[in-house]
Amino acid sequence: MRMRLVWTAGLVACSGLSGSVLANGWNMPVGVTDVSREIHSLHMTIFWICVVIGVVVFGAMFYSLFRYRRSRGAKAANFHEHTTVEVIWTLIPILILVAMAIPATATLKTMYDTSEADLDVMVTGQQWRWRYDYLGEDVAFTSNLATARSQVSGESAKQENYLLEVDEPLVLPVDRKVRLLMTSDDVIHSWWVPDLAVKQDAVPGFVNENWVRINEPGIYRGQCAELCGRDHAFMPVVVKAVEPERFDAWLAERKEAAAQEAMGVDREWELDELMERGEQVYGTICASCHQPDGSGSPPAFPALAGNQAILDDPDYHIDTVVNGVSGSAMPAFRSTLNPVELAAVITYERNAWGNETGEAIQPAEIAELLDEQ
Amino acid sequence: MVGQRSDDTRREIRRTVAKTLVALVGMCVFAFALVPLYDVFCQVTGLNGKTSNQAQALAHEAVDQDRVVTMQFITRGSPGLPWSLEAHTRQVRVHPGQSAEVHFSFENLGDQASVARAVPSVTPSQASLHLRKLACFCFQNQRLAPGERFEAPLVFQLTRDLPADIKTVTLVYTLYRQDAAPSRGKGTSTRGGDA
Amino acid sequence: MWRVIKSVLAAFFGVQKESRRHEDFSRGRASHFIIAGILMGGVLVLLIALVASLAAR
Amino acid sequence: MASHLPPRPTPQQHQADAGGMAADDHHHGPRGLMRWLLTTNHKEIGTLYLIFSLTMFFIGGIFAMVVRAELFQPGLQLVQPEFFNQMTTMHGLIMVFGAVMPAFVGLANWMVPLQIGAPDMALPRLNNFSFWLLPVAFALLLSTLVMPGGAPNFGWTFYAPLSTTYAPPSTTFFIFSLHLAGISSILGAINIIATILNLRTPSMRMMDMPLFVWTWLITAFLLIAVMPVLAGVITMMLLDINFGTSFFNAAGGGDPVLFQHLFWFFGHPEVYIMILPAFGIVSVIIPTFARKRLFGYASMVYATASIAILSFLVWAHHMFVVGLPLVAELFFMYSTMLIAVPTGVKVFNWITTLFRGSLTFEPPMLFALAFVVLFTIGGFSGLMLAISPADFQYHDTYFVVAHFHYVLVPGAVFAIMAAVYYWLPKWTGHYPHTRLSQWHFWLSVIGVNLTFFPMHFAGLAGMPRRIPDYALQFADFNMITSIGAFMFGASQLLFVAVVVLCVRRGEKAPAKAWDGAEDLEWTVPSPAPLHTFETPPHFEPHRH
Repeated sequence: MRMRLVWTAGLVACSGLSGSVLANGWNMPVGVTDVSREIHSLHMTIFWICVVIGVVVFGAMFYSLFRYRRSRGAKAANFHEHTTVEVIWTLIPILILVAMAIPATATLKTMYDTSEADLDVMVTGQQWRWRYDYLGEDVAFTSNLATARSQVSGESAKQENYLLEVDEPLVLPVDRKVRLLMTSDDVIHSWWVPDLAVKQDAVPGFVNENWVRINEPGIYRGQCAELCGRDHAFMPVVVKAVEPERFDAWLAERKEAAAQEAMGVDREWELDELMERGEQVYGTICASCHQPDGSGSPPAFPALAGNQAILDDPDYHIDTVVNGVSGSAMPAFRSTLNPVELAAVITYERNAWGNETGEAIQPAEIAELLDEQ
Repeated sequence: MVGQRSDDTRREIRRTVAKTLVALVGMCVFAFALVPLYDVFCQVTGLNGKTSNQAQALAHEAVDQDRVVTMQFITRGSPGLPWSLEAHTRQVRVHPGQSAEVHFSFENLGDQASVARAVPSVTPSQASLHLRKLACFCFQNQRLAPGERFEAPLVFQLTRDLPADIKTVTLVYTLYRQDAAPSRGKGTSTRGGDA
Repeated sequence: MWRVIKSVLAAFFGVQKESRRHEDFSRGRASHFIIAGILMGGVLVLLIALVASLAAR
Repeated sequence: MASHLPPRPTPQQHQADAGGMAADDHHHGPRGLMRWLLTTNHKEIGTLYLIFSLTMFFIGGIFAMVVRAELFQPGLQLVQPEFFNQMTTMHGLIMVFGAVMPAFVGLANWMVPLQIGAPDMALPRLNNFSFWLLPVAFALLLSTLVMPGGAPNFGWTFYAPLSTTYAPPSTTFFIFSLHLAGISSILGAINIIATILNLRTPSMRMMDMPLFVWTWLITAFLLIAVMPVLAGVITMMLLDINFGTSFFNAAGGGDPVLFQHLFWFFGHPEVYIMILPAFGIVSVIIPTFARKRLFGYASMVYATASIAILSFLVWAHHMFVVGLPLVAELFFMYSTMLIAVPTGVKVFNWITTLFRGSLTFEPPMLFALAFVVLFTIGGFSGLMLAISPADFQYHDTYFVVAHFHYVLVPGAVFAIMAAVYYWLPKWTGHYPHTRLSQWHFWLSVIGVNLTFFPMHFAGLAGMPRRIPDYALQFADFNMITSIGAFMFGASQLLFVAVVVLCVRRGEKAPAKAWDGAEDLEWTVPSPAPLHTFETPPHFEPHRH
């Protein structure tokens, strides 16, 4: 008797908890695309099918547990086979599964139809950031975690979008079909935004595709879903969906800004200016491996503070940052950072944390190097 | 007790063990055979979007004037290789059955000679079955002296049996260094660089 | 032969009568069942592949 | 069968015997440590396996506790991400290869000869060797924790190229240790097959075997079929890492996705290797405490075979988002749905066995019943994961973590515990302490659900797996999960207490310790003497 009470209470508590939890937004999000809605409805359908089967099966089980206890004087019957019953309870699940497979197949076919996209975006996973190329538009940028390290370590309070905020989100137009091409520079990553129901692995050397047509403007957040090394938890995805007109304006603005930054290459930069810009770049790009204080985490990530190899030889330093180190965790930044950013971050590394070379590496120098090298 | 087994039993056991060992060896062979099998399977089904690494002959067939397919070209570099690879044409529109030629240029921006190869990948992956490359720089390694520039054509054809729902085919080339074998496995201590 | 096929089918289906099973194990040879099982496995693969490719149209 | 031979070997027979070191020698042979090192007795080796498995269960458990402690609240408090990744990886590897698999092998060593009326395993010296490979393998694996660059940190699924090009130097040792563990499993499987096929007491036919024996026979075949594939894939990794090949490296014409195909071709049958013997255990325990024959014995055997065959056809459902073509996606969705059917048949059969029985709830029964309920919940989430479009949302989230932990913890692990409680009287001659066992059961059940149920919600809400730090909206559920995990972890100390106590003292158990138990092991005294069934016992068929 006591046991039945415990079981019943447990069951009621569980179902009550799940009910309230599902109602409170702990379920899969409905999302903002037609596909995400379809997936959500598939999810809810199969969920309720499972609940119904569960109630029947567990109902029969707990009835037996209660009814046929020896302490209530139950005598064991002596049957052990019934082919008809067995065939029936094999056929019923098959029918349920077929019924489930039909809508699932339809949805899957929609998800695989990447044809006739209005915009192509190439998404490249890198340890540990995302790079977005608007194909054919000459707009490309990397998107880094924007949450301060002090929030991670607990030195400052965690803000609302802790670990789900980036310096530059992927901007996409609503009501247009966007094809997403996925690849990776190093290990396998997986680009995932729950509200868009897009999750696709980014495989080095191979290209995958997926697509999205967002119905409502807004900011949608997600994360890398495939274990990709140390900072797997720290490479979020943020998509900002805007009206098509605003998107076109944004794209034009980005092209303009890129041109502006290119202009900055030609002028002479002050050391302080470079240090300021460099600190910013270092914080988003380098600090995750080489640490905010330049101490690195040897042997994988060498210290930069007091590193004589780079301090004695500026060319070696520049080459390492620009071209990376083959077969190591050090990527080439020639295509992801512009000359101003490269010059600034190298200058910063040569003058921060007790490194006092006093040298300012000029953007023009880097630009020249990139051009001629 | 082991000691009291009859000869019959021992023979039976030996026979069973022999059979399982045969199965075991068979599975070991099968495990390694899976690698070429996978390649064959991919070539037959276009599973992973890999294209043939040998020049193929032009399929002589009438050009399908009613269909237009957009062929996109994307080029990517890789860390530690100071090369650039550029497609002169970002995309071309072709009819299935028609052959077309596009040009790419390689440039070694580094101060040392190096060897690399452009590794292709096609999406949607099924399109790789219908993409015939008559000439391609991707069939062999390229060696470039410091500062050397090299232009190379890609001649290709999308055959008419390309599934009707494919309207855009994207061909991505990723440059991979081939000479200095990456220091894989030698440990993290050799990785990381200095900046 | 037919008996073997029927038994293997039953195995795939997962339901079998006790009497049948007694028959299988007293009369059949294990190797027959294993070979038939592998063959039927192949048939099953082809069958699912067929359904999948039809559905993908 | 050698039923008519005298029980003691003559010296000549002894020498000629393939199994040379007859267990009888122990009375005069080495003592102390050497005795355990050299034993060829199936009961002693079974005990070694079980002790080893329990040790690994606690080591893997400590790693899980580190993971849960770090995830107790958002932010990085205790460990750095690198170490966190090593913990999740080692937890998975040790629990799968060091705890669950050896536990089942240990149970098979103890109980298969007893259940089929055999005097020992077919290949006793090989048996000793396959056990002693394991401590070597896992000492090697654990030693990577103190190597420069740390232990493997790429997840127990070790996807290339994270596990090749980008792996720590210790990866070579990891590969070697997995090779050793794999060889141990294969040798164990060969031994079990040879034992079951050749050493049954003459009057026991295949169709009379207890289901634990049946499921282990099928599991052993699965092991022989897939362990070589695992060995192959890690050998390819070794070549890629140390000898410049490019099996999984796109730069040299390889394909990282090939790794996943090969791994899961091994990995999915591996999942069934960890659950089929559990099915067998539950199918033995439920009829005992329902005092009624197992419903649909034949169907159970056939469903097990069916699951084993289908398990080779579903591997890519672990790879729905790697970019498979539509047809492949559909194929693996359909085949995965199909595998739910024989699994369902098993659950229905267990419940029908309970129906109109005469039930009592001793500790083994409690664990077996919890297995049926909680494994079924894991089956439901498995069914949801099979729906490929929905898997695009579930994949690599805590929903998946919840799913496979439901299948493996209250599934495989509870079945192992049920088996231990069920056979402890036979092993020790004492009943396990009832009160303590009940406490252990209830705390475990509550702990397990507190740990793994909230994971479903965290996953659905968007929490990826294998992350050391998470966004704030996942905080509440992670805290509940961590509390549950600590509770579950701590309550396993009770399990040790029960076992130790049971070895030393307790209510004396008769030969037939459970009144509804039918199989042959209950015809030998409790505790089972070192040597049993030296002459094949009489077996009454048609008891199933």
